[in-house]
Amino acid sequence: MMHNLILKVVSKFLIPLIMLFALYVQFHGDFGPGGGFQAGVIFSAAFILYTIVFGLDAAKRIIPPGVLKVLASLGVLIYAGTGIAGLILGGNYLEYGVLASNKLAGQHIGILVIELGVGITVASVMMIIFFAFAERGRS
Amino acid sequence: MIDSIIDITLLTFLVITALAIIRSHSLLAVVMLFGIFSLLSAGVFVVLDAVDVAFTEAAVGAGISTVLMLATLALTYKHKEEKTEKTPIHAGWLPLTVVLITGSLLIYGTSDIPAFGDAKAPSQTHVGPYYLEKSIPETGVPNVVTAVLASYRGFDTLGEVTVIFTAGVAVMLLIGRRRKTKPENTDSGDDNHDA
Amino acid sequence: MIESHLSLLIVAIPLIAAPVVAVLPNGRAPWLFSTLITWSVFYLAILQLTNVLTGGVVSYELGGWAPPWGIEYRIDSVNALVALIVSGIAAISLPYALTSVAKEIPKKQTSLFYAAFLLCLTGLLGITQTGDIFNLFVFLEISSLSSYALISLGKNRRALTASYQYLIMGTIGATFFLIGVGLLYSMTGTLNMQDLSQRLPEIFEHRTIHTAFAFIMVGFALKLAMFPLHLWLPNAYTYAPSIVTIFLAATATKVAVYVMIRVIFGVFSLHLIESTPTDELFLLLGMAGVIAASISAIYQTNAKRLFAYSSVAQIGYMVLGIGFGSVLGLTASFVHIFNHAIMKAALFMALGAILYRTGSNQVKDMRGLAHKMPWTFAAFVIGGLSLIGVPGTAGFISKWYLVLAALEQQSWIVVVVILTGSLLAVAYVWKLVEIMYFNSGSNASSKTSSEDIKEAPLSLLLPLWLLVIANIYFGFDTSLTVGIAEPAAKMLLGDKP
Amino acid sequence: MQFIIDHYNYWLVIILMMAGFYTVISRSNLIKKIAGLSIFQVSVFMLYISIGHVKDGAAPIIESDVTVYSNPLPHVLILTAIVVGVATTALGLALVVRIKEAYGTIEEDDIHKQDQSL
Repeated sequence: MMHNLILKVVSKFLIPLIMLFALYVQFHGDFGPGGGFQAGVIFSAAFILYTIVFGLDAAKRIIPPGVLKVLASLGVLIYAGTGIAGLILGGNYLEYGVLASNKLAGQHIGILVIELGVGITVASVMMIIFFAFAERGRS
Repeated sequence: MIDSIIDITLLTFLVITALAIIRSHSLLAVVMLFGIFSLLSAGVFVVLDAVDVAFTEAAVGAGISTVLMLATLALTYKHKEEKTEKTPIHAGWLPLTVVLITGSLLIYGTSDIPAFGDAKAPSQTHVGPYYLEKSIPETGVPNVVTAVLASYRGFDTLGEVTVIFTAGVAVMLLIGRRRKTKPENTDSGDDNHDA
Repeated sequence: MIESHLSLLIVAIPLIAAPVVAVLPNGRAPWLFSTLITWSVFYLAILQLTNVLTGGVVSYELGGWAPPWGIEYRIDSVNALVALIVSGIAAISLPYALTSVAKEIPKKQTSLFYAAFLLCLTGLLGITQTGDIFNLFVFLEISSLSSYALISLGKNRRALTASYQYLIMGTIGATFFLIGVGLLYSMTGTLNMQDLSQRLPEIFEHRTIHTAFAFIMVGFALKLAMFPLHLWLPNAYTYAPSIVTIFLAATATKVAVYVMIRVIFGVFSLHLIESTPTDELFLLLGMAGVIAASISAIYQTNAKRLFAYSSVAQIGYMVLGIGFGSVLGLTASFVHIFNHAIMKAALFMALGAILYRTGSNQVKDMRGLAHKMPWTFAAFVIGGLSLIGVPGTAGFISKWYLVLAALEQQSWIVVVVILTGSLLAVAYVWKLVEIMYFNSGSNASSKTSSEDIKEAPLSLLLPLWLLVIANIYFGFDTSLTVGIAEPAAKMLLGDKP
Repeated sequence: MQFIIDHYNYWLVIILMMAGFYTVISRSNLIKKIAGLSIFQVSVFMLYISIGHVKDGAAPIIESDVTVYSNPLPHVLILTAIVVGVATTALGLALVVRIKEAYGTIEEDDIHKQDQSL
């Protein structure tokens, strides 16, 4: 599969499109189906496709596993940290209304930020898991 | 009416797929059928108006889970080896009895559950409608599922992200490092014969 | 600010700490940080308990949304006590972990190990604090997934199969719970426990409610290893690393017992239990569990496995307390949740110390250890006495209340079973004491060379003795245990004259 | 007849659940058990979504010309549950890989035999 030119060319076209779609799903979740979780899964799918076509080493050069671990933690911290921000600004945990002067604007910011946290964690954990399985097969 | 027909058809296909999974001894077939199962159930979710759920189920069940199962198959069987499961040694009557009892209990339990699609069921009149009414004025989000997921029940979602993170930590602990040449399985203190 | 957000911080602090620990460099840093976190959570749990005892029930609205629309944390004396037990055991076991983990877990995995440990703690505390039945499921899964991972880290390959078996049974249990919650939701439209308890009485006669109850009970019976659904527990406890066994044995099943009590008496009610054969079934299974598991314990050749079976028997006592459905019975269950946590943690810590020095927990390898590890042995004996229920130890208090509860309802057979259980406990504890103290003869058969076995290091002995002293202390001073458990039981049975 | 129309969905979902449950508890192959577990879980998700379904309702995305929506709450719960499900599957499969490395087989019966004859 590593030498299949057609596959490589098609993937080079497809992968950016899938990633773009993931971003769309990430930020369009307020209005249509989607959100951080689905976006994360789709984003990781693009990366898994890249790994299958171009090989594990190439994929690891783009995102080293160490970075993925940090990203996975970061996503949880963004989410949980949004809650703490609510506490500091005088609200309850995960109360987004206090994040801005206007309650609705606060909700908007809060939802956007936590969805981002979800997306980052889900995408990186999915990649961690896939890498772990792929790595295991080589040794 | 059309909805009901599609619903019944999809569910019937699902039952057939599930039975095929039980009967099939080829693990590759089981995994592929599982992918089909997930995709069909995503269809059921669409028919039942759960578009977000359908989206997720298609991406996760038919996508990630199936890929992971295939990867596991590749890791646990040799390349050309036939990937078949062995027939269990023990007679199947005990599992069958457990399943029949559980199933009958569920049939009994759902015999006076509110009718399918009933708009006056308690679940449709108590907490649910509040979100439909208040989502826009309170959060400004038209997709009520997102509003509930991210705001009203945002703490559940934090838990969900933590679950995913836990899975990542667990997988790194289990198969994160390179495999040792020889599995370590003779530690003192393990040689008890009882089971 | 801390005061008003106390209930939340107890869960949020370990939750935030876990991802931080995961990215710390391997070595001492993850341990130090986790220790700091668990002790601060323990402090907050003490604060929470005193607050609840003086100020009454605390409700915390997560996200600022009022229940039942948002998720609520609802703290009364019952879950404040359980949170105290869970965080306390975590705080005491972490100092022990430094030495024990360095020996049993590869250094490369330490940061991930402590991350998983904190996640498990987060999950257990989340289950304890929450007043929302679906939120409970989410945190249940956090604790379950992390405990599968922790158990699988045992050095023996059977740790892997034990973990797999636990994963299958645990997930079936969680899914049964989910079915039950779904059925409840279909009949009531709510997920808030308080709201559920108000809406359920009108529809108690519904078959759907009965079925939901049955599924939730079976689900949690699997989780708490209630006889005869305990099959995963002995393997899991035997093959997990010492520190994991200590923590899980002292907390995980206890939290599951707490949830069972909360769901039975706080969501459903005594009325439902008494109008169905549930209470008789609980008494029956409790008695069967006490006897069958105690007998199995006697025949074990691995000391860890022996105490794992003993745990199943002890869970039987807690189930008996639930089965009585009386103030005395529930008091006994609560007190036993507390006492059993400290006695089992102490006993598994002693075994962990022995494993540290001898590399084995086989009964035959423990020959003559009493003379080489006198402090560990003494702690072991006191822990054993507490397990048997000898007066002057914490274990006596819970047995006493359980016997009182049985006498109150004149169920002589239960009294006989409790006493028989204690006698069987004498048998299996004695079996170990005998081999450690009297059987110092030939060590030739044992694979460990006896010469270099020394007393366990102080870092293992101190936490162990702290728990042993607690076992004695709570055998005399019952104001914390019974003093909280009795009013808590009365509160849960509120509608009973 | 009305009774059947009111309940057929639940019955079919129950059959699916039991098919998954049966696969978990009766099979010896560890991968197939995990597949069964997933089927069991997905079917329970269908139970929830069926509970939330309202006849002639629309997906719960607010639009000006729609009046009847399905209940969003079960959808939210199931989104969370799907994530929990995939997390469990991933962990279970990682365990299967390790078991294969340690025992050389992923058949429960064979593993049991090896442990017995140790």
